[in-house]
Amino acid sequence: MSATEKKEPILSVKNVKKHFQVGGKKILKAVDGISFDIYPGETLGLVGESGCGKSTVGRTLIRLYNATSGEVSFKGKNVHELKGKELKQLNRSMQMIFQDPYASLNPRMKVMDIIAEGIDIHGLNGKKREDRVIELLETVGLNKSHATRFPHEFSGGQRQRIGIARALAVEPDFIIADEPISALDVSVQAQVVNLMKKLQRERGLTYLFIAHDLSMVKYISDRVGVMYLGNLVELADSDEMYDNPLHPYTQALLSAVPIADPSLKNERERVILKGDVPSPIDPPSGCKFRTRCPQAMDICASTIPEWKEIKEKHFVACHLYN
Amino acid sequence: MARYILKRFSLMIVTLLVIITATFFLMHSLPGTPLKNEEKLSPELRAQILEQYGLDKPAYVQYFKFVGHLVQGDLGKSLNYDGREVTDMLMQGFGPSLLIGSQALLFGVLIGLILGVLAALKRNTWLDSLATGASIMGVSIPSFVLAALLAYFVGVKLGWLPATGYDTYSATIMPSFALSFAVIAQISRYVRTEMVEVLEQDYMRTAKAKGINRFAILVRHALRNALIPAITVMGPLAVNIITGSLVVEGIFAIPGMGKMFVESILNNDYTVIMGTTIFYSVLIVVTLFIVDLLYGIIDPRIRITGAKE
Amino acid sequence: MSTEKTYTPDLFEPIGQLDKRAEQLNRKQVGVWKDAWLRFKQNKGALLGLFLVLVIGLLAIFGPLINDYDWSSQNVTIKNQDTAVDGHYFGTDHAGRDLWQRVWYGAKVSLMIAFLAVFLDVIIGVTIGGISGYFGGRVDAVIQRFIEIIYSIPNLIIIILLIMLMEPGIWAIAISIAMTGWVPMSRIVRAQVLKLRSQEYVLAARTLGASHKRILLKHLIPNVIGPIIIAVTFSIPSAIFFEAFLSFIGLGLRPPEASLGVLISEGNGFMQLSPHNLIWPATVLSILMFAFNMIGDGLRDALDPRMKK
Amino acid sequence: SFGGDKGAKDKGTLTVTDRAEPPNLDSAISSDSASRNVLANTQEGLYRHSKDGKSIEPALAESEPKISDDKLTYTFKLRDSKWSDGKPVTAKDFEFAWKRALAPETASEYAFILHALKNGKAYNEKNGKAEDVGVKAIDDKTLEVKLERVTPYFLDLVAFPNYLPQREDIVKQHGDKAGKFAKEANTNVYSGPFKLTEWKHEQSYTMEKNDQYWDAKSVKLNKIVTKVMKDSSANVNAYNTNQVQVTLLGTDYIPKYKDNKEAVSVAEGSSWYLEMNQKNKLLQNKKVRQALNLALDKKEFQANVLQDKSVPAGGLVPPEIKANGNDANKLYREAFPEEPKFDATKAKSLFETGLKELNLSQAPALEMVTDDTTAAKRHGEYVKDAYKKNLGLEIKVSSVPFKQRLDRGKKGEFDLLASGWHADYSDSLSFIGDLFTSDSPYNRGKWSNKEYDELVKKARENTTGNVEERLQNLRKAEAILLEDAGIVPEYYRSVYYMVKPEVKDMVFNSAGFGEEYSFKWAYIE
Amino acid sequence: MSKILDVRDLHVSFHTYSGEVKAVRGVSFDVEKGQTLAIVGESGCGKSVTSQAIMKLILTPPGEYKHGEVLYNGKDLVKMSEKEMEQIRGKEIAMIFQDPMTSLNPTMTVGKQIVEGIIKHQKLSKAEAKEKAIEMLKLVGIPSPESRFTQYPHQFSGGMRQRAMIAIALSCNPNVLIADEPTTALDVTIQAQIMDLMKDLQARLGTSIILITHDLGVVAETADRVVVMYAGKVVESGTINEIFAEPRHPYTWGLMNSMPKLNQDRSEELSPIPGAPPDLLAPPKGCAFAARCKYAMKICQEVDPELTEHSKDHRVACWLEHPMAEAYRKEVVEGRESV
Ligand SMILES: Nc1ncnc2c1ncn2[C@@H]1O[C@H](COP(=O)(O)OP(=O)(O)OP(=O)(O)O)[C@@H](O)[C@H]1O
Ligand SMILES: Nc1ncnc2c1ncn2[C@@H]1O[C@H](COP(=O)(O)OP(=O)(O)OP(=O)(O)O)[C@@H](O)[C@H]1O
Ligand SMILES: [Mg+2]
Ligand SMILES: [Mg+2]
Repeated sequence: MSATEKKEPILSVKNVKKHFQVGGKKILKAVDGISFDIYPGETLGLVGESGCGKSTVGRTLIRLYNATSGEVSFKGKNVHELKGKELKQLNRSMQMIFQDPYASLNPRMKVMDIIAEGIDIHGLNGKKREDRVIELLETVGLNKSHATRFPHEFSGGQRQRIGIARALAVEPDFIIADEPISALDVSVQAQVVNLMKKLQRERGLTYLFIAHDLSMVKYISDRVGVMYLGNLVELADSDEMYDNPLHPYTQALLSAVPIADPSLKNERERVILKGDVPSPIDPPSGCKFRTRCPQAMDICASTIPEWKEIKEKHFVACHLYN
Repeated sequence: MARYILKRFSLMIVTLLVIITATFFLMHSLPGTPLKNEEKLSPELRAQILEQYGLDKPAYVQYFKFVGHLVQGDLGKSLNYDGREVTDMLMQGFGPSLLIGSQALLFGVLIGLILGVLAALKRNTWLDSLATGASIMGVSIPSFVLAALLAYFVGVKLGWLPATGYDTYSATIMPSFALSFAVIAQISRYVRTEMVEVLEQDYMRTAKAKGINRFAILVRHALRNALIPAITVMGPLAVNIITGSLVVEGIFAIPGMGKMFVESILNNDYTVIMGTTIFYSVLIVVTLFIVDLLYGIIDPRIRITGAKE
Repeated sequence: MSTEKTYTPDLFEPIGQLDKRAEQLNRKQVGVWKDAWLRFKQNKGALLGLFLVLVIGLLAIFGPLINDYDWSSQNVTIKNQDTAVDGHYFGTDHAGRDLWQRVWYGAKVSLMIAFLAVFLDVIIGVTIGGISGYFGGRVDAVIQRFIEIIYSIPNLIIIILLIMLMEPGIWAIAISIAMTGWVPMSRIVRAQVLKLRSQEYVLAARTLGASHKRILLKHLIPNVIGPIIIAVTFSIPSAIFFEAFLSFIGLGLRPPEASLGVLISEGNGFMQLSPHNLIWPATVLSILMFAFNMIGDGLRDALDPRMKK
Repeated sequence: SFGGDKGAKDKGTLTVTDRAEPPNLDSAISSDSASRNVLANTQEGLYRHSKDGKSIEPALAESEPKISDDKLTYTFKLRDSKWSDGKPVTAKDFEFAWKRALAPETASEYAFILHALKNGKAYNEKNGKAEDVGVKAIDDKTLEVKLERVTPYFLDLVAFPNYLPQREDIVKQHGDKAGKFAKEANTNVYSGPFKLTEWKHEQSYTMEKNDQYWDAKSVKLNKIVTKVMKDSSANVNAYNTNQVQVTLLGTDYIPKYKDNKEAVSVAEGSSWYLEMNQKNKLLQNKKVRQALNLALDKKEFQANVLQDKSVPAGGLVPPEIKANGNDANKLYREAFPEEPKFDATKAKSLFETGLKELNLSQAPALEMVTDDTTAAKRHGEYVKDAYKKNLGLEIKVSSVPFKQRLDRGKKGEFDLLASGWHADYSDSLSFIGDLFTSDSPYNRGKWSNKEYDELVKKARENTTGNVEERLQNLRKAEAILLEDAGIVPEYYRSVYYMVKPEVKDMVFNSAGFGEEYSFKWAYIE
Repeated sequence: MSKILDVRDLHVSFHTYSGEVKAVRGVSFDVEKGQTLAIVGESGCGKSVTSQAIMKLILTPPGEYKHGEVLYNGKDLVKMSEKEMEQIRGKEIAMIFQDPMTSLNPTMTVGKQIVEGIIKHQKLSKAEAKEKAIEMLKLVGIPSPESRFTQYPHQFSGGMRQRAMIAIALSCNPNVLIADEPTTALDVTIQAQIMDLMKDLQARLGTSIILITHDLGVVAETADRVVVMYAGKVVESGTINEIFAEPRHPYTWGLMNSMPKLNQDRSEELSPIPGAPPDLLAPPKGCAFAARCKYAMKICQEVDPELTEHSKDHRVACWLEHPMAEAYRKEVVEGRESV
């Protein structure tokens, strides 16, 4: 997408860390220093294995967590220093869509009230509340009759769309979608993906799309970042990433994706990683991936690889490219 | 683990201190004095005796003095029982209470367990209804009513067991039973609920899929998992038994702590009130502590991290 | 495809209109509470419990209107009558007072005490548990230590001392029961709030900029109501029991005031002479305890999200 | 550990119950009935209650004492007798015991009972010296006692447990202050018919025959086991299952057992009445007070509520109490009978007049403070109901624990106070003199009458020894109290014991003071 | 090849407070020796119930076997007693469960959980069984199996737990292995490890596998034959090539189309299946899929189509297969291909 070239980033993340204190004195480094930019109108995909810190990144961006260190600036303002009116403004322009379609809607509230929550909080009384909700419902492919129902009456896909309508109600520019489709059946995942794409086209939204399903990520994202154990290991344009993955982890990740085409069954070459992801409480020294890396070298144990732009707009953190 | 124990221990000390302080001042705000014969005392004599006992001093002075002695393990002397050592009295009362209480607990837990497990296994059958009915009856009939009925009908009318006293072992059966009733009820209900839940767990299916027989599954997989949560109620249950014993000991004339405690309060016997309170508190705090530790020992998920979250 | 059957070609017309068809909700609209009621209704025991509570509740209110006596007038010439003559349906007590009147009056008083105590429990428990769970961190740590201390204090000691300090009346007893009774309530609320506050719908509200108040009132409390209601139905019988217990050891209401506890305690003295004095109030008490426990069991099954599919 | 005494059925052993454990058996500080019951059976003083249960007789005193003409000096001769360890009982043992009871360090709550001794009060209250106290062992066998003032009932006092002898060596050996020697069975020596051989605290204690006792030949029981049981149903149950042979009957059981031939009624020598707080405007009105008296049907109360053999009271002094101490061996109430009064109509009209005088259209509700025992609760219920019915007066009954009742009485925090008084010696002064003078600490209602005070003062300070005049003064005072309705007399209490028919000659003390029973002559048939 | 397992017209229901949930409403399929059969379908379509029904693991009540048979080597398992089933379970047919986090007993060491089955079915001594268990742990790729043997499940990561589950299932060399979504809860890299492992073991032991999944990618890579389920019924079944190359049921089409192709153009829309599956408490009268089917006809709402044989192995349950719908079907297929 050409848009990324000229524009100023809408969101800029600089060396953000988020550490949690767990079980007494132990520190869990959920996010351990990551930097990236997001440009207006684009979709940045974020992938990585469970527990690598994707959600934490998303939540830190929107101030659900306070960053341990580093800076998040949104439209030129440091998100973590906002107060009062500006904070309210942030709450309107940055929104989030959640993973679990069951947990993300209050079971004791009617759909009408769920969607109108942002309207109520921000006192957006431009139109009548009810009309606005119906409009939003229709935008996400539901209708008026659904407004008086409770969440448990809806299917996963429908709930997820209600969650999107809730986020849209405050007319945000930037939406963090934290695995919005992971909990959905394949058959309905596309309902949500199509909707998100449509909204982006119509409203020029910017997305941070967190997922672990690489095929969907590729389809929806302009650029993709790959995380491993709290760090970003590679960041590039989607096609570039898929055609030319540089980091051994990205390579393994891509090769592991099962492809729904039996004819390709025996043609693919697969990199099968050994072992599991280490605990973020005491991660390996040096490069965190080295314990599972098929190409690990001596230096990987001692030195943390640098985050470097190897090619134009293709960043990677790996000693192989030094 | 050691750290955890240490932490719990220091918390226990703080707890006890709070209890001691609260009780002390509450107690001192009770009307009247500990003097036995206040009715007939002239004001002069009264004042003089109070001075003799150090009771004329402000409560906080007495408090610090009390705590000072306590630290040295001295609970002081009974004011009502003219100078009997409170520690001696506690020891004397503790024996019968302990015997009856632990018998009640043991019996209650055992029967409760069996009832609960049976009810869960035969869910929604007559056996379940029976066990549930029995357990609800157990919580529905207050122990003191039951105790009175037992004493009269079994003790006096039928003459099967001694109606009162603490002379022979058989005399401890009825009070223990009266106290255990609520325990049976609670444990059986708890175990049933847990057991039903455990039986529906995925790992029960896994065990079944291995082809091992029903009984082995029940014993090896279900029981242990169902019992772990039941242990948490042991603390409160022990406390319940202590509470219940206050009345039951009276009804059966058991020379236990409960009787002593009630009497000491009616007599304003400061030192004995403090002594029993401290003793009960220690008992409860320690019970809760042990239950906690036990929980950690029995549940491997907690054992490793040392504390449950 | 079954060749025997013949189908008309019009059956094979496409029907289109996919969007409309697909988004229709095919489930019946069942509200959360209605759903719970459906579950509750399945439980015969719970229904029986509800029925009994209603019956006793109605009798407590309207029972006294049925005969011409009042609960406190004595007629010492007809005391301890155990037969239902002259409209004394339950006979008379040791002072010749109508036992029917006294039992229902007593039931009313007991229920009032229980409701009052539980009401206080809920107020304190929900506030403290809610704050503790919602704010978490240091606030939570401090509150939890505090609760741990309260929990370890033998509640009876506190209650007895409080009762002795206050004029024993409905309020005093209710307050004393609530003094320690709120702890389990606060634990339940805290655990729930702790769980709920990281639920995604709460996060969603936060990202929308909702205030603490809004989150607590709109999102958290409504979702904790289920467990609170369950806890309440179990707290009520235990409060009723505690009132009876206090009366039994002579710390509850004083005759001629009546509560079930007072009546039982008085009746206990006459067990051998005229057992009806004990039997009627004890039966009503047991039925109440039984009924509330049954309702609690039923509600737990009906409202507990774990049981839901 | 278990005792194993299963209500032993052998004829030498008697098993009884008592409601409380004796706090301790130091006669210097004894102040409760449980310890008196043990002391009276294990120790012997100069006098003891005689077999008829009503009078006193010389015990360790060889005979009646020699009394000086001014009636202020009593000289007792001791008989030959031994402590249970074989050592003789001497006059020194008395001197030691009495002075010890008075010593301020002992902090004996019952020390006042020795205030009759010359300088006793002064010493006790730290205003005098031990040497000046009026008791002195002239020699081993002679005890000389000097009194503060003429005390016609002094010999009654001498029969009281606080006047028992004590052995200095024993007391000192165990460290004397808190009476440590008397807290266990084996640390004391005994001068009475029995000795304490076992004491399982809170559970039971055992007395066995004391072979060293001077009158051991009259003692037939070998062993008495007393079980400690407070709960009245426990007592009855134990009795009915033959675990014990003698027990005190609880209030609630009276209706069931009162006509049983095993039930034995014993008058207590106590008087029960309502005090009316003079701080209350309403109660300051004499007509109101009289109305309160007349509105209460004491006979009905006794017959239908108490149901025991308590006597409905018209006056203050119970029927067991002697008119004039030991000097005149006649009973006060026999000399001055006083019928209980009840007249609902008159009460009502008096009450209304009283209200009018006070310009009240309706009487404010009154708070009545009573104990929280079963009996007291029943009493409260009855009074409440009666005043409601007969006067339209609302009473709020506050049943509070004993300590609290005393405290509220003392602080005057009541309108009506249900009170009772047990005699400490058999003389009407113990009631009329000690209770309702203006300065009496036991006058909780603060009813006050100059003439009354005057009469009591005369009687108390009677130095002439004119007992008749003393008696008349006391009677006049009582009459004033009753006429002015300073109190509402209610009843003179008696209690029931259940005694198995095989138990004979167990003596229940109905003299009105001291211990409750004696086993000295008891045997099992 | 011979059928080792033959499921015929299986019906399973659950009795709940709000009525009878007809979870499986007539399912038939068979498994051949040494082959892998995949069952796919949306969540709630009855995959797990079917698989558990085969081993008679459905709790009755609330479950009920309404109808049908499960023939294992010709013997009907549905009619077997619990005692007889004990000899089948674990030894003849073993199962890997959906959720590795809850399917292991939290209070028993992993080693013990493996040993249990070995002792029961292979009549080995404790020591021998332990040896065998450690061997199994090694086989499924758990490092330092000796020390892992004495650990509890919570000390294992998700992937390791799933491998332990596999070790339990394989420890007695079963003839049939039912794997109920063995990798759903796992990350792709771990999923690849596990799938690899299973294929490897199958090759070595000749086990027949029933693989339950909703991931068509996994199906494509591992299965020989596929059964597509919808709302408690089989809607299509066939060999892997038939299903992927020539799917015939609109639901199967929907499944295929809702996923982005490998080289899907980002500007091109995906075509999801709209709506949600029906409530099995009250399944619709006609075809359960009709409400979400773009090509639904009137008859679809009235009569439930039966499973018909399209070719030897390929069966479809759809009214479009009916001769009277032939013309419409052509239109539909052409329309699909032109998109
Ligand atoms: N509030 C918290 N307190 C403590 N630890 C946390 C907290 N939130 C997340 N973590 C830990 O931080 C790490 C990263 O978690 P995060 O949820 O960001 O991972 P994720 O990549 O989103 O994983 P998933 O794919 O499972 O959603 C995990 O180890 C997690 O346990
Ligand atoms: N114990 C039960 N009680 C009631 N209904 C049940 C029970 N078990 C399963 N069901 C119902 O049976 C239907 C099929 O469930 P099943 O678990 O087989 O689905 P599945 O295809 O395995 O789905 P998933 O992909 O989510 O595992 C569902 O509608 C479910 O609600
Ligand atoms: Mg996440
Ligand atoms: Mg499943």
